[in-house]
Amino acid sequence: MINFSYTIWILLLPFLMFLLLGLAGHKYFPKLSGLIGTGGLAVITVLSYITAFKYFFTSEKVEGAYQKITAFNITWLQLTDKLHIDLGVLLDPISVMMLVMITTVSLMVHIYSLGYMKGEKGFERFFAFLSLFSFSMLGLVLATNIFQMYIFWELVGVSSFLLIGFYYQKPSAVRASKKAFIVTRFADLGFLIGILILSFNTRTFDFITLTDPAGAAIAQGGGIAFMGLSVMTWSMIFVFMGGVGKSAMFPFHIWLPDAMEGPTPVSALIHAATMVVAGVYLVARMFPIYAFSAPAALDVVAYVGAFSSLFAAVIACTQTDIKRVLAYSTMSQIGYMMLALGVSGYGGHAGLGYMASMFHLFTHAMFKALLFLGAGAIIHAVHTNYMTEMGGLRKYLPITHMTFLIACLTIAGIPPLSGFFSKDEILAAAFHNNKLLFAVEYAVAGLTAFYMFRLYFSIFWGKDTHYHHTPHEAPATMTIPLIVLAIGSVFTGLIPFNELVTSDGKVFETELELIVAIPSVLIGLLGIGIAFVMYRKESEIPDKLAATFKYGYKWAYNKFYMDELYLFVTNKIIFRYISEPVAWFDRHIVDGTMNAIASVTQNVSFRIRGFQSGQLQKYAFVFVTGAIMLAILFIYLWK
Amino acid sequence: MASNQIMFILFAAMIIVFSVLTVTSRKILRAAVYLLFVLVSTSGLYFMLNYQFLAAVQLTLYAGGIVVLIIFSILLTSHISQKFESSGWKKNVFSAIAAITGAILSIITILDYKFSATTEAAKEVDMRLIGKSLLSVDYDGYVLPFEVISVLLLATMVAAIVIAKKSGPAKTQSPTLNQE
Amino acid sequence: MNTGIPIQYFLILATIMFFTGVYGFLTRRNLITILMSVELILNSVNINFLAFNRYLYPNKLEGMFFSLFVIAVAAAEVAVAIAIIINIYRRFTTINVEDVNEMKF
Amino acid sequence: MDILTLFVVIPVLTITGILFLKDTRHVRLVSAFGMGLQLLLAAVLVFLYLSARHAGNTAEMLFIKDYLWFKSLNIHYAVGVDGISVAMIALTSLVLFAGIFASWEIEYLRKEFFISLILLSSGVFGFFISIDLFTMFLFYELAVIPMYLLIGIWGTGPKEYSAMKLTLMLMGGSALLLVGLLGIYFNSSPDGNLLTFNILEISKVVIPLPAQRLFFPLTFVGFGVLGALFPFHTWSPDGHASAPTAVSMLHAGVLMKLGGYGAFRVAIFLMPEAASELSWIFIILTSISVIYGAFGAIAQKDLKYINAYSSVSHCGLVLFAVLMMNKTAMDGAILQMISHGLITALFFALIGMLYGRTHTRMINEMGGLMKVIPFLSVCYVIAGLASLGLPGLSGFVAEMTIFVGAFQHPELFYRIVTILAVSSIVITAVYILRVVAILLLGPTTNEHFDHLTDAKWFEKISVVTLIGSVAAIGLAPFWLSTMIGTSLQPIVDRIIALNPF
Amino acid sequence: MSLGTFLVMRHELLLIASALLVLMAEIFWNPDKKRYISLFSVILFGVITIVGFLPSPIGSLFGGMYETSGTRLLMKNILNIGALLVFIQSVTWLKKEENSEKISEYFILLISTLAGMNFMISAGHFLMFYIGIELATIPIAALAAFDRYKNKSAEAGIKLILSSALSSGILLYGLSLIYGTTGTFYFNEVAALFGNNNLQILGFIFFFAGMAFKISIVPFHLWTADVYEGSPVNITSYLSVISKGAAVFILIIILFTVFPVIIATWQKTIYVTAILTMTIGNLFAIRQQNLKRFLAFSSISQAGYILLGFIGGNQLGMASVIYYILVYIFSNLGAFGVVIAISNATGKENMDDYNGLYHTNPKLSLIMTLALFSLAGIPPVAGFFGKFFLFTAAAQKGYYLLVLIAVLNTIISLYYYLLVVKAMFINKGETPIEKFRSDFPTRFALGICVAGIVVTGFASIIFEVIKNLSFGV
Repeated sequence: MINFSYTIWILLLPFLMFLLLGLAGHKYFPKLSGLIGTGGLAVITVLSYITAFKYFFTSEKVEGAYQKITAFNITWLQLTDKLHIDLGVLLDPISVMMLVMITTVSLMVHIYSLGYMKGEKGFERFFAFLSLFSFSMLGLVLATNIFQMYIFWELVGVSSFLLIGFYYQKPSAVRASKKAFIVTRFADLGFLIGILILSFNTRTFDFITLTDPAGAAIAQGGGIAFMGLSVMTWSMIFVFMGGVGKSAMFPFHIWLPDAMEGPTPVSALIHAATMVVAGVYLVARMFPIYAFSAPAALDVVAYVGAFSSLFAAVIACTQTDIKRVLAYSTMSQIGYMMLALGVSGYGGHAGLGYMASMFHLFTHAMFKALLFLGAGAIIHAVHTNYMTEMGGLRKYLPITHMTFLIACLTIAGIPPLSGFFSKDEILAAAFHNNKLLFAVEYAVAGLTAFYMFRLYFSIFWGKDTHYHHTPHEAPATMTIPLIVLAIGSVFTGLIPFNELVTSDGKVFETELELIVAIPSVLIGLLGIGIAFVMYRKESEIPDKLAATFKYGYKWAYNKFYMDELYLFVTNKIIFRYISEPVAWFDRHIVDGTMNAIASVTQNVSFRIRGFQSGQLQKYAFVFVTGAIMLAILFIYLWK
Repeated sequence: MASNQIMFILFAAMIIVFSVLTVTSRKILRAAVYLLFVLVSTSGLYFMLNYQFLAAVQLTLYAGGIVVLIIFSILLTSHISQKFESSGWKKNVFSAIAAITGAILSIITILDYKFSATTEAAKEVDMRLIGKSLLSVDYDGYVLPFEVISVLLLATMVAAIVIAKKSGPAKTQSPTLNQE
Repeated sequence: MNTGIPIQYFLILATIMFFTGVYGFLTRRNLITILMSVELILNSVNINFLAFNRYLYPNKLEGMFFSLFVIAVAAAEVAVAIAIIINIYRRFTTINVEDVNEMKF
Repeated sequence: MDILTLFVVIPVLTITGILFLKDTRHVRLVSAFGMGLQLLLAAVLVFLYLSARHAGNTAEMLFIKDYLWFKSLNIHYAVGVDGISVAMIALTSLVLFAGIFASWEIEYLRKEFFISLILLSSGVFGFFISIDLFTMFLFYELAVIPMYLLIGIWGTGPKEYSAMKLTLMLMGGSALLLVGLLGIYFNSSPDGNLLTFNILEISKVVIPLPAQRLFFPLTFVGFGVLGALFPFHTWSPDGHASAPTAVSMLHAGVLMKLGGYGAFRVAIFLMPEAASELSWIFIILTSISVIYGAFGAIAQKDLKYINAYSSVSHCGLVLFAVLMMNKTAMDGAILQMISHGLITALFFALIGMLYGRTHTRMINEMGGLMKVIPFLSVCYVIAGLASLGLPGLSGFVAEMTIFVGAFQHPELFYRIVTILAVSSIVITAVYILRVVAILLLGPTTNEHFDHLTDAKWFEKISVVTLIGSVAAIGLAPFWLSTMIGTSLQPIVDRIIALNPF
Repeated sequence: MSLGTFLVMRHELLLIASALLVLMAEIFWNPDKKRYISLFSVILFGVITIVGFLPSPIGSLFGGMYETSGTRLLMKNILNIGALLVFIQSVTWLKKEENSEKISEYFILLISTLAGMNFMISAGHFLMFYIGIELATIPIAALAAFDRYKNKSAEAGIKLILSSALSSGILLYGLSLIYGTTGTFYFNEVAALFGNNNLQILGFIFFFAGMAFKISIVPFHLWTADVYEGSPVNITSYLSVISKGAAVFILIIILFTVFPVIIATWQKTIYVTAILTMTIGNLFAIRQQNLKRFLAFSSISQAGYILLGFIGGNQLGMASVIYYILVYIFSNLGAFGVVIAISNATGKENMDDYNGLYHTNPKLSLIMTLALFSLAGIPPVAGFFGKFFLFTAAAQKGYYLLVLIAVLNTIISLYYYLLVVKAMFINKGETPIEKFRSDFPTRFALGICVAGIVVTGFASIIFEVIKNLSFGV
């Protein structure tokens, strides 16, 4: 057995860095904090790679399956006799895979930020938050139990909140951060309820126990039925709700586009590569339970994923803010991953979807981070987010241009880039399980190619825009990460995921299914072609099209009015129709009652003052009648 | 009808009639005189009940002392012939209701009760017995109240002095004796 | 000597007198007449004491002595009351009870 | 002198010391010294307690001292602590310590202010160390009454109205409580032994069920008023809003905990059967408190009102958990008391400091403070995050323990209600973030704010003490939870023995 | 009369003797020495108070007409303490020019009323009781009218004397019925012969009404406020504390020893009147501006609480009543002491005048606060213990509802007590009472009150002594 206990440092280091930078950075080394943060993360990255290497290549397999290794575990809080929240490190294929992915992207983003954020006010704060985020995200993926995951789940939420609102003087950023936090918080409520129900039924939080296909948790089946579905299904649906929120699936996706108000490196790291896929990771983590105890919940996962990917792709076609396009694209791609999980089975080839999902998660992280960082470089150069104000940038930003193109091709699923392989596996999995979903995803693949190249052409080709000052290529700290990630995007498709990351930890055979692969490549090319026609040069076709599908375009452009719906719910329903009435009720009814008691007392006091009239004879009258009344009462009435 | 019954009815009638007159007469001096009649009739009842000593005390102290005191004070504070207005009918009616209710309640309750006399022999009330009892320190002796009442009377005297005594200059309100 | 007159007659007489006094207390406007009503009340009580003593408990003289002391106390009470009434007259120039109400509520 | 009585004696000595001071400038130094000593003593107590437990002392209460006071009624001055009271004492010392520093700049009648404040605290300490219902009640009222002067004299806004309302409502609660306590007393010995007020002795007998049915609601509501039980919570918003900083801190932070602590230690512990029989009524009321308080907070515009409603919500959770009557939920309730005590004290301290600078508490009149006074703002954000249950800070630990515990209730009704209560965490997030966003973030809205100064040293002491404690509990809840849990065991055992589910 | 008799009756005899001594002094001293009469009286009375505490034989005298026991001695001693405080508080007031001629009368009257109360408490016979009660009332009426030049004082006097005449008339009527049905006035014989028939209950109710008048129990209380307001403050405090206390003492003795047979009836009576008394007293007190009147209504509601100690007819009840009266003496005299001090210094008696008092006279304000808190039953002062024991006594017999009503009433009372506190501490006075320094007697008396308020509660020995001397039905 290999000793993995050093992996706890993967968690501890970023936390310590956060404390260091957060508490002392501002005062003592504001300039150095970037380097310290980046250096720290480099160490972590190295540790992660070592771990991954050791885990995948030197650790023993049992019956050909990768084992789940609890590298470190302490009881943090004992709740009941059986339920206790532990903090620890769990190593299994997906967590190690995530470890590698996160540290890689994170390191790139750190390096990139050294350049991107240079001179910004709050430089050290930025790196402190990044460290906090790294800590949280790593804690999330390494969680040994579902409650630890929830803890770090909340922490990533908060780091995301802090980073989105990094420019805290910008009202839109503040709004966005608030929105992100509250929407995900609402989703997390579901997660928490799911945990409660799950733990009530299974009496454990521990992943290993929970997801052991032969374990008690799964063996006991779905539990009693409640409103037509088994309790287990309910709990898994609730848990999935957390994932929906964090991964910006419909209907909790609305925070993601707004989250682009944060600094671009943050968007790349958190809102493209790592945090947003936490939902996928969550489902993957709980996958055996979904597969065995709550298949209905798994269907929900699939349909939500599919719908979200389509929905987002349609919207992405109409947006002009490049970061927003990328955000919708992210949502769409995560929809893919969800769908893949949703159509997957457990073990062997049935688990193709699972593998595909993880595969796509990995590749997507690379190319989406690349896209965002590229976008960052562009924005850095031209100081605008809107592609309508860009054009012809290929001349000014050659490196960015090349890497961006690679990323676009990757996401469009053009072989032999990595996106092709992972997306192909997903389509294959869908094809085998659910033709309807396959059709949807097939369409989405085309849409993806279209809007990505719409973006690409609008930025780098298109009209020759006049800029205030000539855009220039970003510094090396920013371009090197682009290049590294581009390399990653190209080659990660070659990693044999079917041998490393599978639903049951065992190797299974996959092959390129041409019946799926060829049409998908074709539709990708078709999308690129249309985009080429429409956006290669300035043309009126897009406007015409928009005019033709007036209402459809308008709805899509306005994101199907989801924001307005939410605004309506929050402002009108919660604020106007619940909170204010509650406050009114409290002031006037509850408090009013208390005040009324007081004023009635006062009033009675005033009314009865006539008894004390100052007239001796009235006093005597009361005296006499009082005595007589008492006598009558106690002699004749109440003896 | 025996003579004592007639006497009782006579006294009772006088007491009731003059009592009512006392509390209703609109001339104050007349009221005082009616009160005197009531007190005298009462002493008549005492005689009937064979409490001659008490009847005498009643006549001297009450009829002689208190009524005179009252008449003096009337003379000091009112015009003799002054007729004062009767009080408001509301007050009269309610007071009457209260008084009548009380009376009915008491009478009903009294009539309801079976009185039983003691079986011990009656004591003759002669002056010697009264004197002995009044100075006796034993059971059924009244020396202590007798002494205490003297303190009471002393205190009353002092009290009357306190009220009447002029002392120090008037500060807040000047005396406003009506010198008509 | 009091055969033929049940004790109840005395008691009823005293009760009527008592409540006449109460009525007077409640209605008379002149402080002195109120005082006279008090005398009626006390007298009626004395009648009660004496009737009880004579009819029911003639073996002791408690009722009689009580009456005696009531008379003495009544005298004391009247003395002080009249002193105060005269003082009232000086202060208010009236002894109408309804006017003596500077303090109320 | 035993160590527990010292907790009452030190405040009294401090008050005496202040009384004899000629120079009012030294008042706060003496207060700080006295309360620092108290904090130290609390630390010593925690240490002594833990080492005694470690040494294997398994008695229900430790450091018991018992002096017969009123022999004929068998009233004792009896003190003793278990893990729960130790925790509460530590909380009180912390908040008080911070409170002294938060009111460093009181000018008007400074001497009187500190005297009242410390007097109040001596009531609180006395309450927590008492194991005799009589002394407990005595200290309870002692803690309530200085509030009137503190709010009435040093408060702001409609302070006289608020002070009166607060005092009368709390005394109303204690009126019910008094009847309840007398009922317990006269039923404390069904087999004809000496009647007693001693909690431990009463817990050895079973109060007859009809008596429990009568006196449990009285006792529970009596304490509940102080614990802001719906619909008896309305003293809280006005009271907190009008109170000066340290008083709000101490009141919301500690005094409201007297309610939860009492409800648990007296009402439920001594009358578990009626508690379990009637708990559904109070569960409904408390869940209303939880949700309603949170919604109420959303609509408020005054910072203190927001916090007051939030306290209603969070303290509602305490009573809610207590009523679930299992170990985990109760453990959570105690943790929540401590956590909320610290957090809300922190909030009120910060609000007071902001108010001292901006002279307003209306959120819509403020904005962009983060830029001008970063230290305070960051602390406010931390307080907010703690309040909405961010892991790593104490709120999370407490709430999760409550939710998990409450969800273990065997009856479906209770679990469904738990889910309702859980949903409050979202509403909490809404109002906290709303405030943070409006108040601290965004551009500065008022040019007067551009010249505000950040926290002074004494303010920093106050705030850092509290934040440190919040974080300490949040990061390492295990020892605290265990300390409470061990002490809960006999209580829960008794409850379960009398109420086999 | 033997020495033993003297010792048994020492309270009353000493009081009468001292009244006579003061009278002698008034008559025989030179006018220039008369200013020492106050001092002389107070010292004399101080000696009596101390002598009262010395151990002495107890027993029954005059064939049972005079009875004394540990309980009754205790009651007398408590009254003595209170009266002593009132005496000391009066000294400053008596120095005023308009009172200078009546100092000795003042003391004679007060001492004789106190003697009357002592006789009343020691009564073993209704005649003694009646004479005692009259001796305790009639001179006070004169004292109420003491301020010769104040309309209100005269009005107070007449209201007191006439009301009390009516009430003693009704009481006497009740007594006559009791006599008629039992044939005796001796307490122990009445107790033995008492039945449960209507006429006796009627007699009892009338008797109770007469007593209730003295304690100012609703609906027999209406004279209270006017008389308290009109009388000189010292007399008001005497009335509210000593007179009331004495009446409470004798009522509880009579109820427990003479009327145990009809306990059910008087419990019901007390139940009804207690609720009325507390509530009405409180409701009226809320609106009062004049502090004397305010304290009058407060004392009415206090009487209501005291009735809670009666209702159980238990030993604890009697103990708590006696204890409460002790506490009440200190508390109320503390409050009145402050009112007196301020009234003497400035003539102000209204609540508005007290605005901002704390800033000019902090010590007086603190004493007032302490006294009011004690009246309201706030720990840790004695009033809390007093109330607690009263409620405990009622609860012991299962009167939980009554206790609940009572404690809810204490909230109303807390409200108006706090109004005074508010005036002193919170309100800003436009023309605050100026800073002044009271003379020694006032400070001394207030000091004793404060000590009493603080110590009586904590020193459990006091309650234990009282408890041991008490008895139940």
